[in-house]
Amino acid sequence: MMSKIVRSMTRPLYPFIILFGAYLVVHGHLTPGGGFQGGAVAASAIALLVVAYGGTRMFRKGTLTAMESSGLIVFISLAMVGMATVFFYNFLANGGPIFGEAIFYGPNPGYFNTAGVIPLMNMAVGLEVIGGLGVIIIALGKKAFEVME
Amino acid sequence: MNFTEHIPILVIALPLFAAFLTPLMGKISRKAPRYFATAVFVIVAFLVVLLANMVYSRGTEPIIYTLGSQNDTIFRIVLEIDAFSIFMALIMAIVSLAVSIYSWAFVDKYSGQDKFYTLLLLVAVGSYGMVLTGDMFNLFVFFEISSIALCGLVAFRTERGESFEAAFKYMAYSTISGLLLLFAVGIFYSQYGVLNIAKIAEGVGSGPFNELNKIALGLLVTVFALKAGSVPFHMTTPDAYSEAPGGVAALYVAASQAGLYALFRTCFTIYRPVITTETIGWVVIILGVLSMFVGVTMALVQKDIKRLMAYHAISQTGYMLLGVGVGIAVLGNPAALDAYGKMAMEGGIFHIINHAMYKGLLFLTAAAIFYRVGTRNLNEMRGLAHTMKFTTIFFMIGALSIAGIPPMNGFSSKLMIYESVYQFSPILSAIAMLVSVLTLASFVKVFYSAFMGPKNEKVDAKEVPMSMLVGMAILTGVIIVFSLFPGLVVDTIIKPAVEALLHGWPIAGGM
Amino acid sequence: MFFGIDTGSGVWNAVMLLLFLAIAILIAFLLRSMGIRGHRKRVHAGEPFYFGNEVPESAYIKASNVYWGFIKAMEKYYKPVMAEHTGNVNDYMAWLVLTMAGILLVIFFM
Amino acid sequence: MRKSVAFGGLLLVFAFLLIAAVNLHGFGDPTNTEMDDYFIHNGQRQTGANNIVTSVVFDYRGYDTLGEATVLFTAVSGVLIALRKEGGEE
Amino acid sequence: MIGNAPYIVVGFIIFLGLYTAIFKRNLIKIVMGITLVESGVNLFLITLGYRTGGGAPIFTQATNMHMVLPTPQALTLTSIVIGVATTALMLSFIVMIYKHYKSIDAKDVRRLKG
Repeated sequence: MMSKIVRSMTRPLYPFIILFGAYLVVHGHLTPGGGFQGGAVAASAIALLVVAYGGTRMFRKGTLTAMESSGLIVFISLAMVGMATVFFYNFLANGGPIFGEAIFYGPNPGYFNTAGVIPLMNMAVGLEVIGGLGVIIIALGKKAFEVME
Repeated sequence: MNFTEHIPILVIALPLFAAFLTPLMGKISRKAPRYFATAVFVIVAFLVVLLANMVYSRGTEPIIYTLGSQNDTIFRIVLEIDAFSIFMALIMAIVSLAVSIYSWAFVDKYSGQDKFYTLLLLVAVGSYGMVLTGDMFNLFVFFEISSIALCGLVAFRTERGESFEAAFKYMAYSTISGLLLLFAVGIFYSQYGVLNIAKIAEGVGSGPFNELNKIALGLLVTVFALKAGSVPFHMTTPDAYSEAPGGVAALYVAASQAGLYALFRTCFTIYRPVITTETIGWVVIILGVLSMFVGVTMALVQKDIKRLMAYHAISQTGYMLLGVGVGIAVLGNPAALDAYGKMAMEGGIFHIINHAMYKGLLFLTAAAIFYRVGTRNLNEMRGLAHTMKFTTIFFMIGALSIAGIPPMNGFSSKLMIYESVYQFSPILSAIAMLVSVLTLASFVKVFYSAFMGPKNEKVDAKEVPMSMLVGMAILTGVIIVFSLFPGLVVDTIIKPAVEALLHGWPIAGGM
Repeated sequence: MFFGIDTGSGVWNAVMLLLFLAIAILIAFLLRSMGIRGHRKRVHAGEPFYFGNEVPESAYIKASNVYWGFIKAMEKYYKPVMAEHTGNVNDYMAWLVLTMAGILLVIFFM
Repeated sequence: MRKSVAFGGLLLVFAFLLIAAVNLHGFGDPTNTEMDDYFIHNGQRQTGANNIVTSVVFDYRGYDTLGEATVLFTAVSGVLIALRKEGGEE
Repeated sequence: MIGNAPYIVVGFIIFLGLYTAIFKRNLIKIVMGITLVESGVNLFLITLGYRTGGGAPIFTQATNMHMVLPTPQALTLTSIVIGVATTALMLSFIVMIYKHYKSIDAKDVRRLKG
């Protein structure tokens, strides 16, 4: 439990941190970033909450573990759908119904609708990383407070 | 979609998918994860057998499965599966199946069963990934999965501080070793610009044995000997084995043998052309002899039954290192390789599967004793043979086998090692026999103090539940088959494995 | 070979051994059946004889004492080896680094 | 005594690291770059991603990424096992 | 020789990490040492892929077509995540060790020996 200043600043700030993390995740195939980085940024918002409020009022562990498991299941399912050819085949690239626009060698302004399964995998991994790191932070913080007493 | 084409990846992807699903299964009911996980292990064992059938029908040519796309194989991650890989996968399939059935009753009284079975599946995934992969960095990733999952399992019994101590020590050790492995991978990458093992092997073979490759070899030998639990790095092994709950110790044996796999793969597949002197073979042999001797002598003074068996696991690892080490030492000498090197390697590799079976069985019986008596201290138990009849029989079979008493399978592999190593160096063979005698002595001690003597009225030591007996019976059945038909086993799975190791890997695909 | 293995200098066949064992047991039974049928055991035969003292409640030796003599004789070896297993993480790390240095040294200058 | 021996071993390992450092390819001048050049030149066409690192992570070496996500999952399971409610018995 | 200074720095970081793991008795410091080794290895992988004057391998509005190698960056990403996972696990073990032993000194945490 930190001081009032930290708490009142945390409250408006943390949605923006999560938003920035989400931006990194969904633009992972165009700009620096991706599932892991964006997920880690978003999980830092959870860390901020844990530090500021000293408790776990905002996120429940059950939700986060469900996010983690579902992200991973989506990830491996995407890989398994590609098994019509081989495991991890990028079946949406260059002509799929979503993210299927084709691009060719050379610089370009960055088209969002490209890269096939990669954005989907980024999102799945982002979900997993938010859930996983969030659970670790909350569990560790809770136990540490408990042990210190 | 042709199903058989995808079996190699399904062996890894299926338990992985199941591991992600298991926490959700735990929300349905308390017992759902155990039946789910066991069903998955059965299916995976079936797939491994199918895959083995495919591999053995192809001779020394490995199966290559490219991940991601079919076109640019050399730049993608590949699975390369030859007879030696599938041999290790078979061990893991049998042991993981037995352990998962055994654990039904054993973890029943603990909370967190869904996570227990998740980690059990992940240990299996780690080992399968390590033995089936054809990519150096991928080997590192699965090495880490296997170590981390094992550490989580070691810390399963939260009421004891010792389990966290053991988990921390093992974790610190395996993390450092994983990082050294990554450093070696970096050295290979900097020189050859690829991560494919076959391509690295071509690069290593094409040039002289330069300084960088020497350093990488040193690091790799250290890392994989540590994973296998060889002597100067064995310190955390007994801790982790003895604190692992129930059957996990048996799984641990199989998982640590993936380290042996990687060590032999390094020496034979990557460094085969440049090993012309006996030095590297002697490094492995000395690690092996030290493991054998220190392991068995330390086991003799233990009074904790699982710790004693853990030291024996170290000691038996020494036999494998000795056998295959002789094979490595004579690699540059084709005449000696044909005369006794191959036989030594066959003995060492046969010992791997024998060891996984009988040591797994012994750990399961030790956990059964702990389950009923509530202590691992040999001083506090006696007369268990009066009530735990089946466990006694299983223990006797395992103990006779590990001591190398003639009709059992332990004798066949040890005989092969003795006779071939004798032609290389008689002293080593004599040490191996001495260690075998001491092994028998310490198991006589365990048998005497745990099972013989007057009945202990203070504890209610009735027979263990059915699922635990089934788990032990699976391994016992394998041991009996191996004891009666050693020639069949050697001809069908051991000799192809040795041939595959000596043959090396072709490079997959073109540019 | 189907049942056995040939190590080059020796042969091993488990089924054959069990066969011989069965024959040996058969012979033993035959010999036994030729013995005197009316023999009776004497009283107290086969029980332990505690010279002079009273028979204790339990004469069961604890596991720690089983190989006392061997361990005592090997004390010179056991003392340093047991002392090396300190249980301290730092020492274990030191062993790791030392052995790695040794292996690197041997392989580098071979 | 023990400490100085350990420090000697550490120095020896450091010496080998330095030998490796001196023998490695020059900084900023990698020698074998076929694989990476292939990724740079074909990554956009094959996977459609502008960010080549992402296309390596999720397409060319996607299997490693699966393993990596699994490591995180394993660690979370391990943390939850280690820090779960006390007692063991339910 | 001087061109390889980054590799020498990497070696020094690994040396410092191993030193910390061997000579510091606080368990958290040992974890820090291991993390230091990990940082060294990550730095090593990144340095391997550098090309003089190269830009980031991202084509979105790229001006510099001379790019550094992408593979080491992907490997480093994997290695960082693995590092996070292991560190979290080790720290949670330390919390529990403190609970049971009331100490995180390596000299006190040695019930398992012999």
